[in-house]
Amino acid sequence: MSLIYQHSRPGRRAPGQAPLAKGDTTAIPERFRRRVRAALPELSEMQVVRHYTRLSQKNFSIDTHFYPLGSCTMKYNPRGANQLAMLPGFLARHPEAPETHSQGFMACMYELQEMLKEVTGMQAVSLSPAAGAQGEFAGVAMIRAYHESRGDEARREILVPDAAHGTNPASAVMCGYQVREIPTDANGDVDVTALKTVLGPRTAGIMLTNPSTLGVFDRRIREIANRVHEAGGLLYYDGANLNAILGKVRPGDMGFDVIHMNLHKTFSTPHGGGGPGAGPVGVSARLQPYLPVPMVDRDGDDYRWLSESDCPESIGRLSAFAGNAGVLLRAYVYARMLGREGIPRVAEYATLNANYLLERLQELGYEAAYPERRATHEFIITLRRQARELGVNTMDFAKRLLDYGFHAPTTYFPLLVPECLLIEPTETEDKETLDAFLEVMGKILEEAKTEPELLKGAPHALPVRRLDDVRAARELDLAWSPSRDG
Amino acid sequence: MSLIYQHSRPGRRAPGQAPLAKGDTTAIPERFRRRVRAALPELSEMQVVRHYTRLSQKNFSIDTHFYPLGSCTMKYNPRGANQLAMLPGFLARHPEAPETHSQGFMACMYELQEMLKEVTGMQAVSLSPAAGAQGEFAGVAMIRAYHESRGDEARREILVPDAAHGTNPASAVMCGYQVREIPTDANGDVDVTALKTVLGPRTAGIMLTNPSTLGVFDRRIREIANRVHEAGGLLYYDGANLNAILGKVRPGDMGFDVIHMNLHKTFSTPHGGGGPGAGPVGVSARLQPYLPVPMVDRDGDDYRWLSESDCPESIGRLSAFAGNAGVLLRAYVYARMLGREGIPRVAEYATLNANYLLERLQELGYEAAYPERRATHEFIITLRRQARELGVNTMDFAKRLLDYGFHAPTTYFPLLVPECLLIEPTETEDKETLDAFLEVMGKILEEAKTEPELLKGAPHALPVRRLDDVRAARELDLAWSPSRDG
Amino acid sequence: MLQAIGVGTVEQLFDEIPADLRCGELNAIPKAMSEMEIGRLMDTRARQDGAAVCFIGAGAYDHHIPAAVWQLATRGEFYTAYTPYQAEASQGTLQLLYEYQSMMTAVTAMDVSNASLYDGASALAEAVLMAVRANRKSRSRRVLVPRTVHPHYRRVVRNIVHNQGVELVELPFDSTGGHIDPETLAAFAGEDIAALVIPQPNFFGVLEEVGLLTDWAHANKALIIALVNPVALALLSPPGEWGEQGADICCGEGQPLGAPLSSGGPYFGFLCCRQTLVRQMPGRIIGGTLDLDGKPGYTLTLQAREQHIRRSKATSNICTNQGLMVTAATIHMALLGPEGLERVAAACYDNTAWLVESLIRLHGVESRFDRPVFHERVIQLPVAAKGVLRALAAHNLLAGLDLSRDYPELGDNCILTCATERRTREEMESLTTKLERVLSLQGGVPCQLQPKEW
Amino acid sequence: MLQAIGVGTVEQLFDEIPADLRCGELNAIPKAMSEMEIGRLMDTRARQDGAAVCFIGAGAYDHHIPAAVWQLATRGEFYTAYTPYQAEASQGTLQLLYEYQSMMTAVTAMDVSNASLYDGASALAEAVLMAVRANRKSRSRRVLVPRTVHPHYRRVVRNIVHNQGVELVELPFDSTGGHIDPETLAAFAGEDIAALVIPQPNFFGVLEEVGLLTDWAHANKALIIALVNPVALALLSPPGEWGEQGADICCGEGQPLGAPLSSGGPYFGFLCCRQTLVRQMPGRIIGGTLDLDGKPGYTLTLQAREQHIRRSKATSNICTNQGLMVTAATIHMALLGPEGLERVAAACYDNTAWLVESLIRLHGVESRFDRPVFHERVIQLPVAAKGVLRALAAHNLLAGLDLSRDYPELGDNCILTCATERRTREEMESLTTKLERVLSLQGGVPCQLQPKEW
Ligand SMILES: Cc1ncc(COP(=O)(O)O)c(C=O)c1O
Ligand SMILES: Cc1ncc(COP(=O)(O)O)c(C=O)c1O
Repeated sequence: MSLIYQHSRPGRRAPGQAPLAKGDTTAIPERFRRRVRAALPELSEMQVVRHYTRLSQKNFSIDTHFYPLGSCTMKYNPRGANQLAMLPGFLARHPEAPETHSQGFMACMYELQEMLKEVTGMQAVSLSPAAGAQGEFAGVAMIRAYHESRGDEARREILVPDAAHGTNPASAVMCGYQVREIPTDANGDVDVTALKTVLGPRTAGIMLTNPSTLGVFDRRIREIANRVHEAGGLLYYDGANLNAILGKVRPGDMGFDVIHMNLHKTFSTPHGGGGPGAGPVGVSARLQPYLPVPMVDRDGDDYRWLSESDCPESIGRLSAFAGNAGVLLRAYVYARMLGREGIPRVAEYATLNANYLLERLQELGYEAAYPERRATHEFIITLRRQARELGVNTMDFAKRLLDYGFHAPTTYFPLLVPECLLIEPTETEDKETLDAFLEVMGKILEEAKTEPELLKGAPHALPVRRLDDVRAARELDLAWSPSRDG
Repeated sequence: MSLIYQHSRPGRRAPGQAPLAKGDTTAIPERFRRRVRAALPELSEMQVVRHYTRLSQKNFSIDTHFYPLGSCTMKYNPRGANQLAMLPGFLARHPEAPETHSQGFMACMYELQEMLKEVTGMQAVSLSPAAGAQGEFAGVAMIRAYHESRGDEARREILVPDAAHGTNPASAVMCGYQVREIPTDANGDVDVTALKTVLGPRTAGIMLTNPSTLGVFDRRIREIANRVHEAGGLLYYDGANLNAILGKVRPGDMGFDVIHMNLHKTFSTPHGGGGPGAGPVGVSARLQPYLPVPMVDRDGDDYRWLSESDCPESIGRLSAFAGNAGVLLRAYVYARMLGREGIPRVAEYATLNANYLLERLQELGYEAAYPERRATHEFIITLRRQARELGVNTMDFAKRLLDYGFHAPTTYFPLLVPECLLIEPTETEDKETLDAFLEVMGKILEEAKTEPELLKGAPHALPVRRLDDVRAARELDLAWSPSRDG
Repeated sequence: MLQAIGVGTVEQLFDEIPADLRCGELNAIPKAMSEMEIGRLMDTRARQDGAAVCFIGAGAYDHHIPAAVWQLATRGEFYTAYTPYQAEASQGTLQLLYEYQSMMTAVTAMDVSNASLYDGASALAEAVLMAVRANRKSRSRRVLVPRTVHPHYRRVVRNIVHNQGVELVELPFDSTGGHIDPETLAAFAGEDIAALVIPQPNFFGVLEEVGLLTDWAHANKALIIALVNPVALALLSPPGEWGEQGADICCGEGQPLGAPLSSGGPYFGFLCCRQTLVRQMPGRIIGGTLDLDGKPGYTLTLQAREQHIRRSKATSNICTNQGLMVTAATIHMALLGPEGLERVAAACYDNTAWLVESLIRLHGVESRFDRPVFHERVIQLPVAAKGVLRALAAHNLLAGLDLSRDYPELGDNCILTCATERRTREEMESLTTKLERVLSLQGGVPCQLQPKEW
Repeated sequence: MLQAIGVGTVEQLFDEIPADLRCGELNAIPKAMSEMEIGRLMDTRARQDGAAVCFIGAGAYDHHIPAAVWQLATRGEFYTAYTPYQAEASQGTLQLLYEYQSMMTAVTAMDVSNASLYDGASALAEAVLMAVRANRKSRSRRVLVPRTVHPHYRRVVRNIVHNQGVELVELPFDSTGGHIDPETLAAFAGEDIAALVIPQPNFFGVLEEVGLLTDWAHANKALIIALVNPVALALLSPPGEWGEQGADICCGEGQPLGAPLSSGGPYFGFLCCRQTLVRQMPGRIIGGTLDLDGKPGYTLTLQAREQHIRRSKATSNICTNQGLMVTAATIHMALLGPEGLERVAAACYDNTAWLVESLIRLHGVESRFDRPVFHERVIQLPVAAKGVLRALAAHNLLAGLDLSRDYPELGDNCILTCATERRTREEMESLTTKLERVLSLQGGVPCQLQPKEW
């Protein structure tokens, strides 16, 4: 599709969108002034609307497609949460508005903190991290602050299973830690023997997600927690997979000291093509002093902000204001609509759907990575046999799925399972959709045998054919310039 | 695409959308009660959202396509007007709310009445008709009320040019009139000679649109007006084409006694796939007593409703409340944003675009119906030669245009021009779009000569191929039933 | 572009307009405003009006509308499309309308539905005209319209149909029950009547004896026009099942299905009928068909009834209808489903019952009619309604509609009150308490709160 | 489904979780609410907060957002898509992000842009880390951060970078000008500095001598990190053109481009740099490429910088960014165009100038710094700001930010005040009048209006 710049013509405008009167700026001294106007496109309002309406139609999305992207929890985002978070009163509130003019917003934030405490089994929650990765940073920074406050400076290592999401090691490094990888055993659990060998006085903590990104629940979590604690380390829970266990088992009860949650996954705020998210952190009592500010406290009927001066040991603030407030409001509405009754149902249906798909895919001839295990909310199949025998790889399967109107599952992650697809159907899909997906998966397996070129050349039915990533990285084209078109 | 019913499964629900508590209705006597629940589809919220999101993508619309549908004025509908008309305060106002709780809304309505008076050159305006056709009904009913109030009962005929929109004769009949058709002369103007022969004591009035639906401005309008008035008849102006003359010439100044406006055309409220519209009527002084109620009057700083008791000679109300209030609010915002300066520009650009297209289409080899005339905001080309020589008709051209991503112009209307396309580009399209359209029109003309089957089989690139209208009318299938799916 | 056309200025393009007709600047129109400026103005005005708690029903009901409804209906592809003349480029709208027709026939238990008329009142007028055309057994143009039909609807019907010589005969209501006593029909036995209109519930909220009335009409060769509230039909017997044979035509106001109150519009009128009457139906109708490849699709059908084909012989002059509102209604019904719609109706029923009980506990406040209602009730106050309503409005409580203008026979003291599912216990209690206070003040002492006349 | 899986109950699916770990009912979570019920609650709460007229800026600005922006950005296809990992099924998002990158490089006059970071403050932190990694000429981890940088930003930067041993050195500001006096840099001449941060305008709204500072840094082998307001850049020299060589990295808060105030988020951080530094850039980057048929398309590129590929060696841990806000910003910039953006900036400039002039006419009210500003000014009151702001807030006027906590050196009387294009003359006059009244009351007499402490 043509770029917005290609519709631009000099002097064209959407005049109603800017002030009609021209402000006088002659008093700005010459040396500060811009000389040439920025090369933004010049368009009528209709051109903009038409361009972006049409452009949007080139996307797959939850509102249009089944999107079983493992670890990403692409479930339906209730439209009510969006509407209510965008009520004019909430949109108009300035982040520095006085507390007298913020009680409505603060009430929501306080109650969200309380609900997240209950759901995770932690002692206290701070909402401000802007996404999962920032939550991880906050969590690991708190672990560091804890050890430092005790003068325990030798603890320089964070342990991370090889199945972990890339943000885990990257966040540990952002906090100045060294990362040690822990292997996974044949059943997908953490290799406890290997773990024991690396635990020690250098261990600051371990980052786990349970169920792991392998789609299995680590049955020895209690033992792991005990061993890490005995070694003087703390346990970090990557809450990206919290959807699987809502109302069933709580990270706090498993022995974790700190957790981040991906509200844009478990609490169903829209992903927006790559964010915004929200990554609140919850902690056990011993980490409470280090929680990032701001937080909301309650004082009788009034809510008040807790900031640096109230929390002298805090790791401080991680964003200019209070994080992604609008996302938090959506999550709040979602949680209130689910309520006590609805929350465990999330885990139940997510798990039911995943196990159903796993079972039926195996019947079709797909190979489960951990066939002995229950699927949690997601599971892994490996196409190593197909890759070996038919010469079609996971990416080919993924692209072919797009042709049939299904978004591909997560590919090649976790890295330790070769040629894998990580499949997460989520609780909001119905059986007919799962069955339609299974039918197509059956068809593609057939095609892989009879017409492998169909897969290798896929997609065929999308706005573009398969894109050349290598070219993109080699011949960098990162911004339009007038010379490009002419 | 599958029907919403085909996703339905017994017992499935979107539970958050209805009250959670079940009201007690046991006191309703048995004989009044429904026995079997209505066969509405049973779905989750996500299924509904996904179904209708995908369904919407099967439409052409102004937000996605050039839509040069003559006489329909498919121009850009500013998003601001929509947003402001849907402010919670406006949406929440009950139509029977007291005036004390309605001053904001009534101020908008009053000012809209005033602006429409100015734009049309009429003495008074009533906003309530729900669309053009209801405006026509109101207008003709006022003509009838006028004659009746003078005891002039013999006037039983309404004259309508053969080029008129179908609503004109239909509205006249709804008001109990007989319709006489007036022919058009070779230049597209009303045939004044023929008109003279039918004018007389039976003439109640004439319904005209000027510029006419032939896309030309009737130059003898003054003479027509004089003759009709001399014969004791009144002149009705079908304002569907007002876009062409905004700020240039006013129906009141041309001698019209009554006009309806299509705010969903000229004042750019969205067409919504077939409405809602708004068809306010304006009148000269002598018809003022008959205007439909309610209207808004101003009394110092306060606004008040005028209803039956204030207007004893009114033709009365035509809808339960005050017509399509939300549409009127959109039109109000649109008019305020255009303002005095912007209003004439509408006519200028609409006319410029139309004349440009007409000129360039003729260069491509298309035949203008009225080659000697200026185009107004729209114009007609006739494909009679192509139909004769190549065996492809207007419908084939129209369907082929769809393949190229352009909505077809109006086809086979007005009825008096054989194999015609009525083309209205509107003022909001840019030159590049017009040029792209011209390029495609050139291509199709070429295809008509070399590959006529391409046209006859068109469309090829849409969600469905050409649909069988005859079958639809013969084997009526007007509602889904469970048996339909087998 | 001017060059291509061969003119020097845009003004030249208007040279066929006689110069003496040309107008000057439109001085009565204010200068252009930016979106920001008009936004500020509209914001202020909307705030001015939007604060009250609404217990008025009377044909427009304050229901919850799921957020998804308008987020979907305002998608550009639905919102900015025209009437689907080019079927292949309009399958979104056409399929949706077909689904709408399917849902409406399900709700009403009728055979077919059109794709909307302007509103409930004009739909009733069209139904009356249709019945007069369609009733082959009757040669009269007389239609019986009960006084229990919404007074505005009766006016609209008269204003529209009197031009075609249709005679409307008013049926009185029973003064204790607030319904049409089937006995009153005895007077018309044997007369040539084209149709009888039956409102269910009627304007007073009261349930009519639809079965008896329908059977009487059919025995007398008159057609039945049912005028119904679609939400009420989740609880009440649908017109297709009234009496032995069911109603012949069914119409009503679609507003309760997803349209905001919005000062009275845009709403939409629905119209359904028996299969045999479909060719007399006004308005757009969508039919399923097949394409060149045999694939199913949807298209406008039976267009030979319509003005753009039949001109002066069309079944109606309607062209633009209320498509977008029907889009919203279709999504609304799909979201609620049969059980959801029933829950809404039951909650309205329950709320109104609760409110009425609470109000009539006040001294001198009574329920005016004794028969079952759906979600509205006529309440009789001990003093004139006008002053009481005004005083309550000053507290941002719109307690109901004053009936004295349209039903002088009920005196000055009656109001029509409604509590939809959106009204909370607190709001209903507040109405009760405030009413008590106002009544005690108005028992002799003139009301303290005197906003200006309305 | 259970049957297909081979279990009897859903509970069995959780049988790998040790039974003693299972939790009971989540009693601290309230019962489920319907959309209607939570709607009522949120409506009340939103109304509670949303009434005030806002003259606070301080990093979040109350601009007009065209209606089309959010109507388009909330289209399901943008709104409910994930990060575009499957490029062929995400061309909508990817092309839009490419267009965003193009617009941001145009506005900043830098070579490349990423596709967003969390917010302005974290973008600055990433820019500091990036500069330390990228500056091959410096071996130090020292970065100069002026005290004229937003105090919250300075805290965030410290909280994020101190773990990696980066040392932040504060530069003082000139007490008359409110800017960084280029002279103060003399003290650092010859020292090994990795980078210098330059805010433009700075936190006080004051314009910095960006050319001189940039040239000093480059002469001293330090990189320049520009921290800018993108709307201001419509009037002010863009970082790519500062001094002889331009800035090396440019970052800032994207909120003024289409994000509502919304209690501080979601906003987005932007980050641009020279072409040569692109491989040190954190965050997503979209690149143009071709498909199998040679047709242009867009895809995530340079992923080897990112955590999902490089894990512990990535340029940052960021994964989810602020995609939807960037969607809005892109549409916002396209609607305004170069001239529209300039008009917005000029209107803000003009309004603030007008407001300041009006305020300083009051007895004892002064403009604290004497140098040119963009759309914010430090105003010095004759009495402590706290009580005055509180009194004005009781009138729903948020007059500005009290600077005493973050800048004790300015005393208790200074506030930072901003008037965007949305503020009207009437609002500014009202602020002036009310301030006058409050000051006269507070000149000795304690304020009458005493809402509770905040
Ligand atoms: C397992 C896991 N951990 C962490 C993250 C990081 O979360 P975010 O993208 O919100 O930064 C993700 C998200 O992709 C994830 O799947
Ligand atoms: C010339 C003309 N007159 C009248 C009408 C009828 O207007 P409406 O569709 O609003 O009833 C139309 C609309 O199509 C029209 O084009």
